[in-house]
Amino acid sequence: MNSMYRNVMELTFSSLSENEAFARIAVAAFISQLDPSLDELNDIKTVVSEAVTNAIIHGYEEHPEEQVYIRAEIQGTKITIQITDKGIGIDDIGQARQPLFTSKPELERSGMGFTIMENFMDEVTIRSKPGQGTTVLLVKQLKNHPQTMAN
Amino acid sequence: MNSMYRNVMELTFSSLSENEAFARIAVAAFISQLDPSLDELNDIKTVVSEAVTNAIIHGYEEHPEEQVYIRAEIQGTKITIQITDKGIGIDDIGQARQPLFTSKPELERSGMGFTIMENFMDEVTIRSKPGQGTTVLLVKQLKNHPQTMAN
Amino acid sequence: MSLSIHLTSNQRVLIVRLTGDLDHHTASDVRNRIEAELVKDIHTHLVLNLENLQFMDSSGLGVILGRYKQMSSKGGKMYLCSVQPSVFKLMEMSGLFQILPTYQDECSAISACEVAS
Amino acid sequence: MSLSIHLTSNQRVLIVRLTGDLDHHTASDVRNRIEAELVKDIHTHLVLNLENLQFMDSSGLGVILGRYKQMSSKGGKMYLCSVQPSVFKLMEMSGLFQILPTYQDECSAISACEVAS
Ligand SMILES: Nc1ncnc2c1ncn2[C@@H]1O[C@H](COP(=O)(O)OP(=O)(O)O)[C@@H](O)[C@H]1O
Ligand SMILES: Nc1ncnc2c1ncn2[C@@H]1O[C@H](COP(=O)(O)OP(=O)(O)O)[C@@H](O)[C@H]1O
Repeated sequence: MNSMYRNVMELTFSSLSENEAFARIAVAAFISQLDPSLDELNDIKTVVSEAVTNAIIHGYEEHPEEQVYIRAEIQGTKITIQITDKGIGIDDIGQARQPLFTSKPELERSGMGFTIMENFMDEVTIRSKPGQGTTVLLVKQLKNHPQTMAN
Repeated sequence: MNSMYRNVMELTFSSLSENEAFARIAVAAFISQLDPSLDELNDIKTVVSEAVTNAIIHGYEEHPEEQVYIRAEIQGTKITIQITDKGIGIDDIGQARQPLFTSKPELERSGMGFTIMENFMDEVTIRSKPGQGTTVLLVKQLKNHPQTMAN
Repeated sequence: MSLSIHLTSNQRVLIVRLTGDLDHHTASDVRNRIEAELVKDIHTHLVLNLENLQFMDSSGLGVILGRYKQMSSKGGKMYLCSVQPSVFKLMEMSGLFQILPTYQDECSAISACEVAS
Repeated sequence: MSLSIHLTSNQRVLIVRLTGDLDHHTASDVRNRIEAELVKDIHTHLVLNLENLQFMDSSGLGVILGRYKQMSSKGGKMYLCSVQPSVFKLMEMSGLFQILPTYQDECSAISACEVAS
């Protein structure tokens, strides 16, 4: 696989909590082509789970008729993942990024979602407008791994 | 889960053979919410693999800039999967459905793709127009399974 | 479906074994099952055995912290045990171990509860 | 990546062990690896060991049938062994066993080749 290699997928699904597992498995399956380490794969599953859960709980306040969008792109060994909702949006992005900040403590949210995304990915960009929705852009450069299976 | 339960996902991806595995794993992960048997899950993975491979090889003749579309819907325990390409289309659908018929014997195709889809699913509908593309509609009613894990 | 929750007891310690994925979708099950058991007022302490937990995100942190606050408010102890590497990484990163000790195995976690009683 | 191909020999029998998924993406690897070995003209027969094949679709049927035709045209035998239930179902449905016998294990398949020689 040379550095010009490019592969794109887009995913849209109902804003239902049962789709959180589906979304992270789908992105992990897409990324698997790059032969990531188990650690890298788990990091990606975790951040996708964080952003999709936020779209469902915060963006759409668990309204099942709404749609969550994911776009994932592979360029060489770089992965770019976008998670988008057309929900309520974020008023104060700086505050939202603070560790332990949550607007829904009554739902036992830990307020660690964005902190985890920042720790596990190389870049985290949040674009949001109140009343219009939120897009979280996640970028990670994978290490190159030797093939582990005899081939 | 009652019979009114409805969940939809849509997937678009580059017409690359490495996405065949991704597509069947993604659909299987989506369907997993219904707690299918291993046999049912394998049937679904197989038919998705058949239709996606056909879109890539026959529809797009392996042109990587093209896009394959999948739409999957769960209604109660019924699964509906649509696989679409905007490729060359099929001239003679009756001939295409014949066991062992293939237009690409030089690629060692077995001509069994549609036969397998028909055997593994309850309904297989092919809509195609030469020069415009092909949609394969697959429907399966899952059996209800007792939960296998103590819960 | 994606998380199986197994409850058992050792004297006054409620032991909860989780198998599968702990995310927002499954977190409420964990809370409900534990609360339904705790209202019976048989147990003073809680041990969460994560040996077979394959995946956890921050929704898992939330439900664990929620149970920790609940146990603490009644003067009980809560410990974790058998945390797998991927889940360990998330917990360490988020500082969970500063308030919630973790043990190698279920036995040690139960013993720690007994010492605390 | 998703299919690993292991080649080994037993006298004039080429043994190919497949681990993972055999689909259109991986089928050409199987064909190329086997052809690269057969041109050396060391082997007369072919045994395909599918014990660790997790998934196969009709592209797999195509590459297997292609190898069968190739072996037959040179008067060699080809046998399958250790086919798992899900792959077995696909092969049975498509009538593959009518031309290609399958054996319980690798040993029996190799012996069958020897008898045929
Ligand atoms: N998609 C979103 N739409 C609206 N608000 C969001 C979204 N994602 C995050 N937020 C806001 O940012 C806060 C912090 O998010 P996060 O760090 O993931 O913690 P948590 O989800 O535990 O609250 C949330 O409590 C919420 O107010
Ligand atoms: N998406 C498609 N676009 C164009 N032609 C198709 C498509 N799918 C199937 N076909 C035609 O139908 C034939 C039979 O398909 P199939 O039964 O899957 O066998 P195979 O893929 O092995 O050729 C193909 O050889 C091709 O001519």
